[in-house]
Amino acid sequence: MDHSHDVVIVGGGGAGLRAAIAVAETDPRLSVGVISKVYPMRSHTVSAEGGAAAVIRPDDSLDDHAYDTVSGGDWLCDQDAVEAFVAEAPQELFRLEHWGCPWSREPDGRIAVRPFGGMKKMRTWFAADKTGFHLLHTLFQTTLKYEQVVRYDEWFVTRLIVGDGRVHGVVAIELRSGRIAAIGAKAVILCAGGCGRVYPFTTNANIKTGDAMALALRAGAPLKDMEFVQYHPTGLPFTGILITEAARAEGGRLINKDGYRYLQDYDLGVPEPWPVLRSMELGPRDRLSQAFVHEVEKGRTTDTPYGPVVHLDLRHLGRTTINARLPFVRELCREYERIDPVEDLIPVRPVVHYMMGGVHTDIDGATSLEGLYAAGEVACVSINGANRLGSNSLPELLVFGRRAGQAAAAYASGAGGPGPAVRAQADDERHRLEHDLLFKTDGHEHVSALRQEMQDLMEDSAGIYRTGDSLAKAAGTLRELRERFRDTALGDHSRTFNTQLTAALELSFMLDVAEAIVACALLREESRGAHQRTDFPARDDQRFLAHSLIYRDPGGSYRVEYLPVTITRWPPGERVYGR
Amino acid sequence: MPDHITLRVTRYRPEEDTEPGIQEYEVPLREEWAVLDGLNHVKDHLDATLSYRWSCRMGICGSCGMTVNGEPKLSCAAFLADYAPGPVRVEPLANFPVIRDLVVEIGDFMSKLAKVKPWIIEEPQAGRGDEAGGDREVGRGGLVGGDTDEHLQTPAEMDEYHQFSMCINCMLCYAACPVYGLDPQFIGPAAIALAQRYNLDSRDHGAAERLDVLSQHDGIWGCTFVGECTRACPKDVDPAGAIQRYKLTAATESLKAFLLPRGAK
Amino acid sequence: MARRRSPEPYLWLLFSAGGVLSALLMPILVLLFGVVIPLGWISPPGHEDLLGLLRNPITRIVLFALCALSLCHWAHRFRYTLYDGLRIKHLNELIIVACYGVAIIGSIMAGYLLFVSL
Amino acid sequence: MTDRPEYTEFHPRWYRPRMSTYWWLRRRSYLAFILRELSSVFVAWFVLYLLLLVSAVGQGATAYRRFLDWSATPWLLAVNLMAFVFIAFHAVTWFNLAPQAIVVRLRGRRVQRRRIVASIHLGWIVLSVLVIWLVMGR
Ligand SMILES: Cc1cc2nc3c(=O)[nH]c(=O)nc-3n(C[C@H](O)[C@H](O)[C@H](O)COP(=O)(O)OP(=O)(O)OC[C@H]3O[C@@H](n4cnc5c(N)ncnc54)[C@H](O)[C@@H]3O)c2cc1C
Ligand code: SF4
Ligand code: F3S
Ligand code: FES
Repeated sequence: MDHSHDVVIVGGGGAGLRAAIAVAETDPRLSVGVISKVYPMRSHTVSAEGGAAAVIRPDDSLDDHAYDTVSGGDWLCDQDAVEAFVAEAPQELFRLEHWGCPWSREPDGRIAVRPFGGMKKMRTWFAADKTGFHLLHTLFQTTLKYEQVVRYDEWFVTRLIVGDGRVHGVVAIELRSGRIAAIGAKAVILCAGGCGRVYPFTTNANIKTGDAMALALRAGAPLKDMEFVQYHPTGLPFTGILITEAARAEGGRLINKDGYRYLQDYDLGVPEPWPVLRSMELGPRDRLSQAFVHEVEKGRTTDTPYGPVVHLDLRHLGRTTINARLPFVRELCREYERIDPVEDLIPVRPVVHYMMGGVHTDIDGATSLEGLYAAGEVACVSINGANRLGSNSLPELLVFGRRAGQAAAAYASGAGGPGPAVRAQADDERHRLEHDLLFKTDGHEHVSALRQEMQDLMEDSAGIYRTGDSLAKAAGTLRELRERFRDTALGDHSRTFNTQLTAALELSFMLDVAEAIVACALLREESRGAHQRTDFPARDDQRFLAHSLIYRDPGGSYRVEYLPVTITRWPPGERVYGR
Repeated sequence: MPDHITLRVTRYRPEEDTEPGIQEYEVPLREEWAVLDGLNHVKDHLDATLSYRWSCRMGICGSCGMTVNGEPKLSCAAFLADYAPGPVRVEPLANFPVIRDLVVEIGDFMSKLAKVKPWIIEEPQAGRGDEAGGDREVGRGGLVGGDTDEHLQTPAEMDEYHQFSMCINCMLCYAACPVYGLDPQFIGPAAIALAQRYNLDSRDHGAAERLDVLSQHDGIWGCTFVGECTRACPKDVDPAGAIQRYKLTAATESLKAFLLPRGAK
Repeated sequence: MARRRSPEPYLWLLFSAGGVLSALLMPILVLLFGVVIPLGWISPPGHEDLLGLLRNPITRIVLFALCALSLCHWAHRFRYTLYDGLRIKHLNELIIVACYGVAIIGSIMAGYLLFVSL
Repeated sequence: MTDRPEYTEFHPRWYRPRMSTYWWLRRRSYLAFILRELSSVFVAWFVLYLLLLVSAVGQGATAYRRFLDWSATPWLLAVNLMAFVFIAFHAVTWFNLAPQAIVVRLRGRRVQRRRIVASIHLGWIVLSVLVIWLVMGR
């Protein structure tokens, strides 16, 4: 073993850092390794804009938050997890406040909250519109004070080491030198974020390639609810940069090419001059994105070189509000679209944003593989169900990052050291990386071309609306792509910071994740939340009030099982918005 | 507008080269394309061996700093059209060792960040009980509003440090600062601005501890107020201002300690 | 906590004070006595008037402060200019002694001229 | 800074660019910086000049006369002209940068940068007029 720790955390984003602090505080004697393929403060949590939900206002209640979450998730949420989540979210956000997060404040110095899509009450804490940025930097800076936390910055994890039915660590490449090392651990927490890059047009950063979803899958741990892919209704064309939901919460309006607030045609309420909670522009993301598709079909959108768009209108908010509440939106529009929302309409279109699904875990972040935990976007504890509500993800990172950290710490305190199988697996992995990828010269396929094909395929067949036929075809094409991937050769054989090697590894991870998405989507013959089948347009609680669990056999074939949804107090009902 | 533009990219392959060389690439020139999009075009279609860092491509993760036509820039926020008709020189960030091509070594910067103790330091005695991550009981449907131990902080108090909390650690300021280039021991603009960010936070009590680190020669005193750091900063952090303000505080603190050897806080 | 006694903060304070004072007073003084009067654009003040002005205690103090602090300003700035511009940091000790030494000697001379010999 | 280990398999050789001694010629703003710093030389020079003046005045009318004649020699005039330019440059840059270094509050509100710069310049002018009046006006 080249390095070893009690707990190893894969990922230095919000979830990973929160977990690291939790381990350090649960048992200061444990050594923690945080491995991240980018410097932690570059993790994608940095991009989150709008805010983090937690009940603090006297007119609000935990039940309200739970109900909004469950109905927003189209009843696919596990309600015990949701109840724990809403109860612990406030204290997590307060803790962040103690660590220095500059939450926006009321004039009297108390935390301010804003409305958010799908939420019945104002409960979204925010740090202007750079919430994720402040949250991540606060966490990162706070972790610096724990000496037992050892960082492996710019190390790329390629494999989990598994033996005797439990996990023993990971194999990772140190990017700057190309050294391939085994990092042993009694417990491993996966916090490697989502996989938006499986699609061509996404708000997600370049690093969001579902690595740990594939790692878990390959190690035998199942993924859950992978068919639920969230499209955010307002992304900038071309770049896919997100215009946060906060823009609508502050009063922004969505209009089509005729200047008409088209959401009123889709059972989302009646237009009022100012934002109404759970109505119109403050409806949930799945419904808004679906409405866009219908507008395109009706020919009421504007065509641009980067596809059809509608417009987000903030002009009536005025310069002062925009500067105070949405400075980053203005900055992004001016920088990347060369328009000023104070005077111009912002062109927007739906864009892939978030994965509701992920590594199947219980309420403490434990996966089905002993010693392996997961938290954050990579995990699926099932609080997001079929559609995540905006501003629930950041508190999720914190609540379940902490829970996973505590559980892993407890497990690691009792677990024994790694067995002899580890060495062999590490050598095996080194051999694979070097001979099948890095130094291989005979191949005909190119990573970037394959990636493009996969992304376009996913958008066409597993987008906002899907059908059985296209999904079945996509499954076949993905298998071909996986075969063709074996025939790639890298043009770059250097060990030093070889980003083509990482791109290839990421592509192989993404192919696995894409297959999981398509396989689950194909089998779920209903429409629920973000999963809309045109051939099965209705929700089917008889057959599908259940999570899909997908396993991958060593041979590479997939198997899907169903797991009942935990219902505690909110039986399935109709999702009602704007009335 | 011509429809192509030339990128003159600095290449350095440590296995073969002892010095960096230059390679030219012709990339499409589009209104929306940033320098980073040009590099991605190169990577995907022309030359897969080019290495550089990027992630968010929305100017917030801080990984894509490069020297573009001699100026330190975020390559995802520097638009090709602004450099037309070209050619555009793309070099690694100045003042850092180069690992490969456009990738620089920033371990030094990372250790400096940690040195200034960038976390809230509480008042010595006033430790709070629940830091260990214990679950505070929150009743079902109950309200958390009244009895939380949140620190109040008025918008005006937040304003004191907010600007200095906007740093994305992109290190453009280090690349712009000649003092850092001449003397890598210098702790540098962003780290000092970060120290100020915490010093000025009404919740923090660690100013004295940080002063010990920063009042050393390689701390604030190395800075001669060149001011380039502030000019280069893409997030209006104004590190130069932070440093000068810090010098004033440090000097008055020293003076106080000198004049009132005991009583000084 | 052991507080390091570094002279830097004091040197910097002197540098800054000198910077302020020289910026406020020097431009007009150079303009008058270095440019305008020598060029004969205006006639020089009479010897008696000037002597009277210089013997005024306030003038003495202000001029002394101006001279002493400006020299500190120079010493500090010049020292760093030598570091940065010429990259001769290895001569550190020598530079420090030379710069601040000159400033001290200059200040003593200024004191002598203004308070003793005038 | 000097050692450059050879490339070994897991030890990439970092290229360490060295800053040229003439780095301040590379960019206009760097040059402005160096000129600003060099203004201190003229500050020191003027202290010397001022002390010579004071000493001349102290020695009597003839010495004062001699000083005035000396000060009108072309080379000295040239030096002093240059000194004026540099010292004025020092003053302007100093005043413009001051508000970056200090935060002024009036009734709890931060005073805008422009305001501070403007009031410093105003004070500067007033003081200069006072000096003229003291020296010439009586
Ligand atoms: C533009 C945008 C705006 C958003 N706004 C909001 C919002 O307002 N409110 C909200 O609640 N949610 C928001 N979200 C969602 C939320 O930000 C993310 O779900 C969340 O930040 C994910 O955090 P994470 O810690 O799970 O992963 P990330 O922050 O993505 O971190 C992943 C980490 O894993 C590491 N990693 C990945 N693969 C590997 C590997 N192979 N080896 C080593 N390390 C690896 C990475 O380096 C990184 O450190 C937003 C998302 C986006 C894209
Ligand atoms: S201060 Fe500005 S330039 Fe320097 S690292 Fe921070 S954001 Fe970048
Ligand atoms: S450029 Fe450098 S010298 Fe100081 S003011 Fe900025 S740190
Ligand atoms: S890619 Fe993140 S700042 Fe440029």
